[in-house]
Amino acid sequence: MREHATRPIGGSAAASRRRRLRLPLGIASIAVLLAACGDAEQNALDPAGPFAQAPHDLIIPVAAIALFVFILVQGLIIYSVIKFRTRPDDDGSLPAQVHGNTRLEIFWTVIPAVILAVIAVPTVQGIFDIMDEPDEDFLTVEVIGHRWWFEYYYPDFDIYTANEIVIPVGTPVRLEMTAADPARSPDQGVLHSFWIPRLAGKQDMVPGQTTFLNIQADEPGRFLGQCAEYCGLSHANMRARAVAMDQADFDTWVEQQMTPAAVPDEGTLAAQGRELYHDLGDNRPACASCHQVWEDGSRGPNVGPDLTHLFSRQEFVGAIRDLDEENLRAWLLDPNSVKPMQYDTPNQIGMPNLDLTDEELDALVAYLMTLDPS
Amino acid sequence: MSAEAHATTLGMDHRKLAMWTFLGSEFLFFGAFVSAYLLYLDTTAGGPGVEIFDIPFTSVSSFVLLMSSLTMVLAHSAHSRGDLRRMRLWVLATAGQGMVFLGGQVFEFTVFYREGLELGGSPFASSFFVLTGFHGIHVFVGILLLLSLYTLSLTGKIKPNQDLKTEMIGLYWHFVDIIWVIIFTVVYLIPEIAVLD
Amino acid sequence: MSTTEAAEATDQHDAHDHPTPRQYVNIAVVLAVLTALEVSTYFFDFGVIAIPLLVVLMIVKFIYVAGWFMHLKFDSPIFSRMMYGGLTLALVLYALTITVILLDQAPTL
Amino acid sequence: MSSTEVEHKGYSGRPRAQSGFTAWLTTTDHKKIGIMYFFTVLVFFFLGGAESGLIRAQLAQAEQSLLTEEIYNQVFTMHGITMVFLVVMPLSAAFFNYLIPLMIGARDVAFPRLNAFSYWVYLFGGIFLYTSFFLGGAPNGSWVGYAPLSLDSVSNMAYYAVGLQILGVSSLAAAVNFIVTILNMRAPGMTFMRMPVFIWMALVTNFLLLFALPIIAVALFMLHADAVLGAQFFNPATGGDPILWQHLFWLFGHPEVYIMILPAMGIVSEILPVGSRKPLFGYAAVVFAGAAIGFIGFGVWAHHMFTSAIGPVARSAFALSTMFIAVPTGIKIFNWVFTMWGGKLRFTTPMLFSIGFISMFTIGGLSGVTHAIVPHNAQQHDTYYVVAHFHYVLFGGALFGLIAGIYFWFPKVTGKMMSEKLGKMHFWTWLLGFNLTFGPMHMSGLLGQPRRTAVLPGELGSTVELYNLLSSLGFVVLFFSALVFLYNLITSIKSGEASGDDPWDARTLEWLTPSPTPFHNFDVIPTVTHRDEFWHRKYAEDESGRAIPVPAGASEDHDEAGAHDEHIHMPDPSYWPLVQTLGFFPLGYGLVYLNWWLIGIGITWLVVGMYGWIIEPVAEGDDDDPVDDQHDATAPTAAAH
Repeated sequence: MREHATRPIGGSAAASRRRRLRLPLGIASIAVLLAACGDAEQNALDPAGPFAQAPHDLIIPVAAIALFVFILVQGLIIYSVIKFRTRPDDDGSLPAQVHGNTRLEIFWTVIPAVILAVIAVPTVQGIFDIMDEPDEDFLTVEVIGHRWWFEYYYPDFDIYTANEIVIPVGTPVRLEMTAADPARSPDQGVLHSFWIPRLAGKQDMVPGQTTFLNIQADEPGRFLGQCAEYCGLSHANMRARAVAMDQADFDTWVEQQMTPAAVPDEGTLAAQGRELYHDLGDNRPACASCHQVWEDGSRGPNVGPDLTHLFSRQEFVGAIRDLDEENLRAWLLDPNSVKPMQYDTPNQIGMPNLDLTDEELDALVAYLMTLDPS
Repeated sequence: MSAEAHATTLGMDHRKLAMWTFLGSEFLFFGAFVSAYLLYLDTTAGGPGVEIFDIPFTSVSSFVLLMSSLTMVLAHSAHSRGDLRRMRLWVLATAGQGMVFLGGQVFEFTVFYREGLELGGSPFASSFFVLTGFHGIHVFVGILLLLSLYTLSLTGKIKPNQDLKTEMIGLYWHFVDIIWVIIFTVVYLIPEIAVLD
Repeated sequence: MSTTEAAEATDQHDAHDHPTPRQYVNIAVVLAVLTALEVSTYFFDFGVIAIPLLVVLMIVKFIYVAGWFMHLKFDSPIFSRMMYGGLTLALVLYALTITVILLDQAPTL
Repeated sequence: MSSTEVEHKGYSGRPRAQSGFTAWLTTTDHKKIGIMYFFTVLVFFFLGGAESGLIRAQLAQAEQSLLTEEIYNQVFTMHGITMVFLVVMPLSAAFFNYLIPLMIGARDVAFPRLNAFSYWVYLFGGIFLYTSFFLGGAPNGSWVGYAPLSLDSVSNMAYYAVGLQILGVSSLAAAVNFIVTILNMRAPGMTFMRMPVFIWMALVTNFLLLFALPIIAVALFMLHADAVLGAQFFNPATGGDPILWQHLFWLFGHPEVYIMILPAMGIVSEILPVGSRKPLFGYAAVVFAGAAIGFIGFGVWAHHMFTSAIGPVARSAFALSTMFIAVPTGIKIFNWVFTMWGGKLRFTTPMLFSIGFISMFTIGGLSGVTHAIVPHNAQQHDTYYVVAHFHYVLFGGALFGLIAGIYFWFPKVTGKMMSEKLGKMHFWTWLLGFNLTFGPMHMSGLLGQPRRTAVLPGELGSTVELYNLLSSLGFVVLFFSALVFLYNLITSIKSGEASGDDPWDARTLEWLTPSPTPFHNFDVIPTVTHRDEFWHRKYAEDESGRAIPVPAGASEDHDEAGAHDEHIHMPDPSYWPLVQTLGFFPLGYGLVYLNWWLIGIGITWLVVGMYGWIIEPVAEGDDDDPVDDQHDATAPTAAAH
């Protein structure tokens, strides 16, 4: 397939699965597709929680009104075009020279104004409902937009993770969001926008400011999203995932994340990898200078994604690739071919090409594969 | 030109109407800079803030600029009476006061720089320098116009009956002056007093 | 040439309506006094009225320069409309902008 | 015209050519300038179209990488900049240039040399922006240039900051020029309420430009200062507020939307009555609705920022003002429809494009209302739904209207007709291609496809992929449609059928002149006694109130021409607008690369050019007081902005 030729590693497994479905569908089934809501989990028309449902409930009647006006206007145009066309037997005289009709004009000034006033009330109501703090108990997660990945921090549990935000089903989650902090990384911070369409509308993330967004999933599942505010080179490769779990699963997940990473046994390949992780030599930047594998002591924020329990996540590289050995090797070997970075530009953002030898690569991958809490 | 001037719909010269149109839009221009400045009054990133202003010094240069409006209007008044000699004198006086004001601004900028207020130091410094700097550029353009007026009246290119040209440059000059009236109060005096309190 | 000059002369609309140089000097004296009053707020404590006073003085000076030196008082009202139209639009738009930005700094609004 | 051949005197003679290449370079004739605007726009339109072709090729299938992310980002940024600043705005300016003097019964604009200046600045600003492709990369921070991304040196946004500033000088000068022309050069008897609707919309548009351009000028200066001089306006590291950029940008950007659509509304308001053989329904309402749209348009800017860092109070306020602006828009749409009602419609190409305008613009307007539903705006914002919306407004709206204008006034400009057969083919393929391209985007946006992404993610699903494929096919249709138009244009210029002076049985003053319009426009400046003056010279009402033709038709004025020996004073050509404007190149590059030598050369060039302009002799020799002398006074100020 073409995309495999041009994109060396291919998309996520979920995406490939869907792509295989595409071919048999074909043009013939357009009508069916137009009616369907589609097969995507990134669909704003298929809300899966109250903060996506409320806007949806608001837009449906408005869309109906818009559709009515659309039919009315287009109907008037089509009727006029047919009824008042110059006929072949026309005598060439001029039609009645009507200059206007004040009563009619007042009518189509007032009616739209009234309709809009009616729409305005629930709109304003909805703005406050969606933005206010949820009434019930909620979980707070801090979200930081980096070029080009999302970082999540759970202040209640002191957990760092990336790309995939894990939330309990049925509980409102209030996101406190900002963009990269220049004190912490070469990324000076640019605007991003956090958007998981099935859970809520989007909200921009602004460096130096905090913005808030409520999300909630009413069913377990994996919800797709992506950065929706243009943020430069790899904006297209900055995806977001929300993984909703039942409360029990969520508690297990939290417990796993709060456990330090296991240190591989001496003498194994993974142990070599762990050493390389801390010191690559040859003046190459060490993984540990930007990433963190928490083994003991305190956890803290870092430049790149937290790797402590890397393999508790399904996807990596801004969630554009499935996390498996093959993809991991390709990524470490040549990051720019997977996701364009700006490490070599004045911005110095992103994953550098570490010029790994085959042995180093084997060892590092072996080590990273051990970072799995299960 | 004259034939057309009489034929205009509103009975006024195109050029004067154009100048007023342009000046109307200039409020939007300076307004945006002033807004940014007001937003960033406290955003000094640890550097100097409004307390750095030397109000007595700025008062003097503001006063000079204000009085240049008087000489400007006297220049126009002289020209409208056909008195080119006196017009030139007042024009030079106006340009001279403009230069004094600009010199004061350059001096003020130098002092501020030495005291640590730099363009790239903080949003406050950026907005202060860019706002007053753009006003300075307007004054500079005004001085160029005045000197051109002076030279062209010597070469006979500007005639005693063409006082519209002096009036136009005057309008521009007065406008630059009233912008400074606003800047002096809003940028210098009020924040300074608020800080002193 | 002479017809042009005649035309030019009548074109200088209503020169006789314009104030005399003496009047201009009087205006300048008023402006000078107002400026002195402005500057005095820096040296003496005017308390709460200092800022409102400064704003009023600024407006008065503005109107004097615009009205007399720029002849708005004597000229076609369309010029005043251009000037105060631009000024009003700028005031409204930027006041709104600042309000919106400041509102956001109070997160609940 | 013997009266335009004049004695030249002084140290630098003025050019005298009325035809040939030099005549175009030195022209101050509003008609020639309008034509130059038009052809320049055509070139940029195909450039911007090529960029959209690249975008559509990349997104035709999921996970494609025909273009790298870097190139894609440059291409979509330049597509936006090109279509907004180098196509739709200047195409409106082409119409303003050609039509304003003719429609108000004047011989030229108020400041002919300034008018030439505007054109050259536009041309060079466009060239300047496009040279960035060869000088290290085009801007890639999107046309909205959001800080702090745009401050970053790898975003090449210094070209954006300087290039748009140059284009702003052009538009500001043109705005002052057209405002003065409309206010001050109307033919005797042409009161405000007798002005054609197009002139009204031109007046409103130019006031919007006048008041909106200084705001973007400030924003761009701040951006430039931040990106090149190290200032801190938008840098969050020292407390700068990136949201300030958004406010300033949209304070300009929303009026800009109306700057782009109002001229097209004006054009359609002229064509529909002619095509329906009926006066415009509710002239006053259409005019006031247009003015209201323009000025309410200043108060809705933050609706572009509903998902940005603004609070619920601001969101509510701007939701209300945004809904409010739908009311005058609705008035216009109904008035246009009722202009057709009860008429005798002739489906000429301009009429088809006008009807297409109403229909497509209605769709764009309705999707606009859905944006005002703020909670759901958070789902629509920055997705292809929004892309669909503004293309329905700017392409289905502005561009349809402007194309209608091209077909309508082509005979006026050339004295020839464009082929109706090809014109209709153009219309139907254009309508089909347009809806095929942008219709599916509504759906792909709601299904989760964000805009400005270099890759269409396969995970969005096959439905979204199908919609994208349809959009890309639509582009192909549009491309062939555009070729049909181009072919029609070229062959009609060469060998179109002669049109006669009044091929459409039109209503407004420009048709009073012969086609193509002579250099001096009107032999005699007409005296206006009616709205739709020209129509009233052709038709009178009989005792039962029905309109009947006046036998003499419109010919009386042409007959009279010989009898008049009035001295017609036409503006002289000049080298200076072109020569002075070249100074923007050194200045522009100097500002981008912060080279003080180049900046110095550029400023000196502009100032010297200004003096050349001032002391240029006036050919007539009646006084050495150039008509547009005043603008020499504002030119340096404008240049300084």
